[in-house]
Amino acid sequence: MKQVKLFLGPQHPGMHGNASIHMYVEGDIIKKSYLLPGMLHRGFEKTMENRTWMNNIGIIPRICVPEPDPNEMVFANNAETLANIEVPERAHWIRMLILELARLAAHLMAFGGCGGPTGLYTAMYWAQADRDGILTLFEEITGQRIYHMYIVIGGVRKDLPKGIEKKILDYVDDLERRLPDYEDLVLNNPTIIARTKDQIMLPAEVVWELGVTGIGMRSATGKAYDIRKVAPYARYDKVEFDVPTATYSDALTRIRFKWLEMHQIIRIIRQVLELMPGGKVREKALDGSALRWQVPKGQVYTAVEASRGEYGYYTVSDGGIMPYRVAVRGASFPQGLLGVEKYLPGHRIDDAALWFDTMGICSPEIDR
Amino acid sequence: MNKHIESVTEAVKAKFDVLNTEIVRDTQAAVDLKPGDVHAALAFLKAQGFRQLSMLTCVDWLEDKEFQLVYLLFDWDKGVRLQMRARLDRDNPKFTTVTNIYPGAQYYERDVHEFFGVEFEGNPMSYKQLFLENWDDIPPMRKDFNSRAYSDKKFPVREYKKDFTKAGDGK
Amino acid sequence: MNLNEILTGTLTGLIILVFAFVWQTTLSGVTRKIVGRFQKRYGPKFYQEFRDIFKLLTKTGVTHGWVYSFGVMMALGGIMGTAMFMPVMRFTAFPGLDNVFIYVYLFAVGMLGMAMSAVGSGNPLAGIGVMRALTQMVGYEVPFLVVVLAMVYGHGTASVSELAAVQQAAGIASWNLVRMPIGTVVGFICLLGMLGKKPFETFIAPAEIASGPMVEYGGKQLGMLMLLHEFSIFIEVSLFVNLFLGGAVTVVGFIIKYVGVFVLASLVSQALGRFKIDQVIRYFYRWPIALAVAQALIVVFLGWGV
Amino acid sequence: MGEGIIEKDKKLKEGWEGISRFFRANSLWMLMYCTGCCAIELPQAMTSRYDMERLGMGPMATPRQADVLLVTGYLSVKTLRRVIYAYEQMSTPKYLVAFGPCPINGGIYYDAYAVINRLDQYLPVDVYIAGCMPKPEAVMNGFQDLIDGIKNKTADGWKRYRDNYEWYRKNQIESLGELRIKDEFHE
Repeated sequence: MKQVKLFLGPQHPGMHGNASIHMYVEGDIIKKSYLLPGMLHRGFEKTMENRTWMNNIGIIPRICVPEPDPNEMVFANNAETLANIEVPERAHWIRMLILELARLAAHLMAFGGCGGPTGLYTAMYWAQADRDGILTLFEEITGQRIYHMYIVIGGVRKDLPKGIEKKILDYVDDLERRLPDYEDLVLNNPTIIARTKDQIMLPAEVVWELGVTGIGMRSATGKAYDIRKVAPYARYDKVEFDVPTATYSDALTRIRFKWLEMHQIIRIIRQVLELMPGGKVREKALDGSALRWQVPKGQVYTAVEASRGEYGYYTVSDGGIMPYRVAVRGASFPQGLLGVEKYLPGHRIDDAALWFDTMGICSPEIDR
Repeated sequence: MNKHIESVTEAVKAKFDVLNTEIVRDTQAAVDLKPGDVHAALAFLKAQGFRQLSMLTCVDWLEDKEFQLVYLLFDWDKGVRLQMRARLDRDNPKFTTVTNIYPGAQYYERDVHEFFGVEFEGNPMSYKQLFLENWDDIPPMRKDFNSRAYSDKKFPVREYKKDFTKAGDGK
Repeated sequence: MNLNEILTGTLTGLIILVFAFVWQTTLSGVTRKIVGRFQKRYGPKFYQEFRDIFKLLTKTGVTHGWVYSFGVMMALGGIMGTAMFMPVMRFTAFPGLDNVFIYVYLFAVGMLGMAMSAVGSGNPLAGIGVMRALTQMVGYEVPFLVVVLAMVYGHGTASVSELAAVQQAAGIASWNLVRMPIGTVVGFICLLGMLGKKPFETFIAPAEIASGPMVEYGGKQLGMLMLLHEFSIFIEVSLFVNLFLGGAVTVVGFIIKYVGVFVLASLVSQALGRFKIDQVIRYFYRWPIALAVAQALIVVFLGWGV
Repeated sequence: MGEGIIEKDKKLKEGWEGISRFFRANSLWMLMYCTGCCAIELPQAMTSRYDMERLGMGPMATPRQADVLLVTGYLSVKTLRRVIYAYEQMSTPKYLVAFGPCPINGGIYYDAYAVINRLDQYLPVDVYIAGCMPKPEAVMNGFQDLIDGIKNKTADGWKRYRDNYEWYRKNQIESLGELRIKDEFHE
């Protein structure tokens, strides 16, 4: 049969983000495919070498757009490790709050986003409407809806505003009440089940071969491979939460996991608000001008659990006022590039967008 | 301090000619190896439980005239991370691929080749351009590449009648 | 048929066309608003659809060869011709010619014109979309025709206006909805397939094949395509109203039935995802066809519903 | 008499243009192309809180169908090539809205080797929306500006592109080297 070249993206309604999948198609079956990244390549790693440590805080959230806060967390964490800064207790808890809210926003977006490729736009609209509530909370806490620049070296930029706890609790109560609606709309929907059940598999061997992390890894291996559990950062060892696991990873399982994790996030947020101690929120990293702050020599890697998996920075300092080298590990790099090349072929073109979505691929963090 | 950290570094030390070890933080250690030992060490560590290559990256030490390859390994069961580092000659950056040990390294090697010019023998895909298109200069992440100069040369900048950058200073 | 009849018939047909355009376009706008509310939004103004169509007609169009341009004309002409034959309330443009099979065949002309034009644009996605649309047509036509044939057999006539008139004899009790409930369910599922509503939206599928046949259309041609879309919705929904809901005698009755069917179809569509094309065919050839055959057997052998 | 006809013709044409502008202003179809990070606020502008569809705006699947090209944020060199393709595919009249500071002067990427600094060198921009990233209010405000611009004839980027095509093409080639896309797929 004749092979036809097809593009999925960069301009394509099924493509979330600016990336392109090149497919050689026979009939409806994809025979060969590549991801063409780089449409969002900004040279971030180079740009960061030309900014001071403190200036960098302002630009790094832009590396991953749907969930920018892990960027701030890993960067701050790296600098603190190198410069030996002890973060105040309250700041740890506020960081957890911010990270969990960001994860909730990203999960809502991804969960509703699965409505795009499957045609269930209502889920997308509902989830985006709920995500808007989180953005409003962020605006009140940090002053910005998307890019917060809130987690800074030595703690967080400023304390939580008064009365925000109640607003957050109101929001999560409201969301929790409506989570069953989402289950009915998406997870129990016969058409979605027909599209996703037993399709787009991710076996455990593939997970280890590619280095997939996050929901993909947990849904395939059956173990709680979550960095929050395996190597806790902030104060995740002091809160109780479950990590959903399974040994059979089809598209439906991975969508369901997002829904299950939303429950756990709400649980963590409640505990954080309850257990949060008082005190100061930022340790002064230096005396004098922040622009001349020098960080001691060293090489360190920090990873956090973003909504899509292990998200980390490798930071090298040569003792100067600017980072000598920062390398970004995007959580979806392995499945986005090698995964598309090796494991997308064999699927139908109908499933390509859904494959891309349920694997949790985010193109800006691949491209940097 | 994670108890596994020391046992792992000790095991590597016992088996290979380690130039330097460093405990970065309680769950992370760094090992400096000779380039020749990297493959054997990676295979050894993979058998020890470091089943995931989190990232392969490169650092350009311009003054030492060396490239430093960094393999970041993670053991998901013990929660231990290991940086494995090896230095290459900067003028002749050639290395062998590790895709036979960690298949996931394929695109990281391609990335390093594109941005630093390190060649990985045995990984034919790594010679193709990935992120950049029609690139016409030295690999951009090298320290002697001046990003600002390239940008000014290639892309016209907007000219403002008033210089806002200086107006703020000293007033 | 003398000249006079032809003239009045054509005039009636044109009036039906204008009515169809104004009515269906307004209703599409209203439905967009209702769907907007369903999705927790405010929705556009009810006349938004008019603005879209007229805007497209004022834009410049790019042509991809004469097959492409001619195909659009042919499709629009075919569909408009079909719409003229549709009995609306008591008005029929060409009495005696409104046989069910007229719609099936004339409708195919429009669809073929569109297929020709879309493939003529040369985009592989359009080709895939057309292939899917025709495959899907094979899927829903069979159960639909089985039900319609059973109805024709039962009532002894194939004229749509007469089928509607038969059902008006004894109020709601004589509607085919009551007489042939299984057939009506099959008819509604097939209507979803005809309208391209989810879960049978496979041939448009923006996220998979970037709106399929329409992928290369822009400007005037897209405007004509939207016109065509409105007319074909009008034909399909009116046909359903005439066949299963007893047609309509008054304007109010027609509007209520029509709105009910179309809004229900749109809302059902919003709560469902989209099937893959093989699932569509498998679906149609499992339940609807079995139910349609069951209905036909009931009509033919038990004589119920006649 | 001849002049009278020409006069009448002109009036008719103007009237037709006015009607066209009315429809165009009230039915803007955007191209769903997330070129950069500012696209993340578009879903918010589209959904319940701001609901763009009230203004008659909606997303469209392909460049041919769309009226408005949104350049949402920075443009890498690689994207610019594809944006030019998309823009030239759209049928006239077409409009281009640029989001954020990056298409104006490079924004935080002023020294990045992969990001262009000024979009108006390569494509005509009708409306700029400020903010990094622009809030949905700003986005809606920008679209309102575009609607006003269409109504009072100031949004004429497509005419400028047509008239100064040589100049735009020269700039494009100077920065991009070659306009043709060359990647693994086009070998």
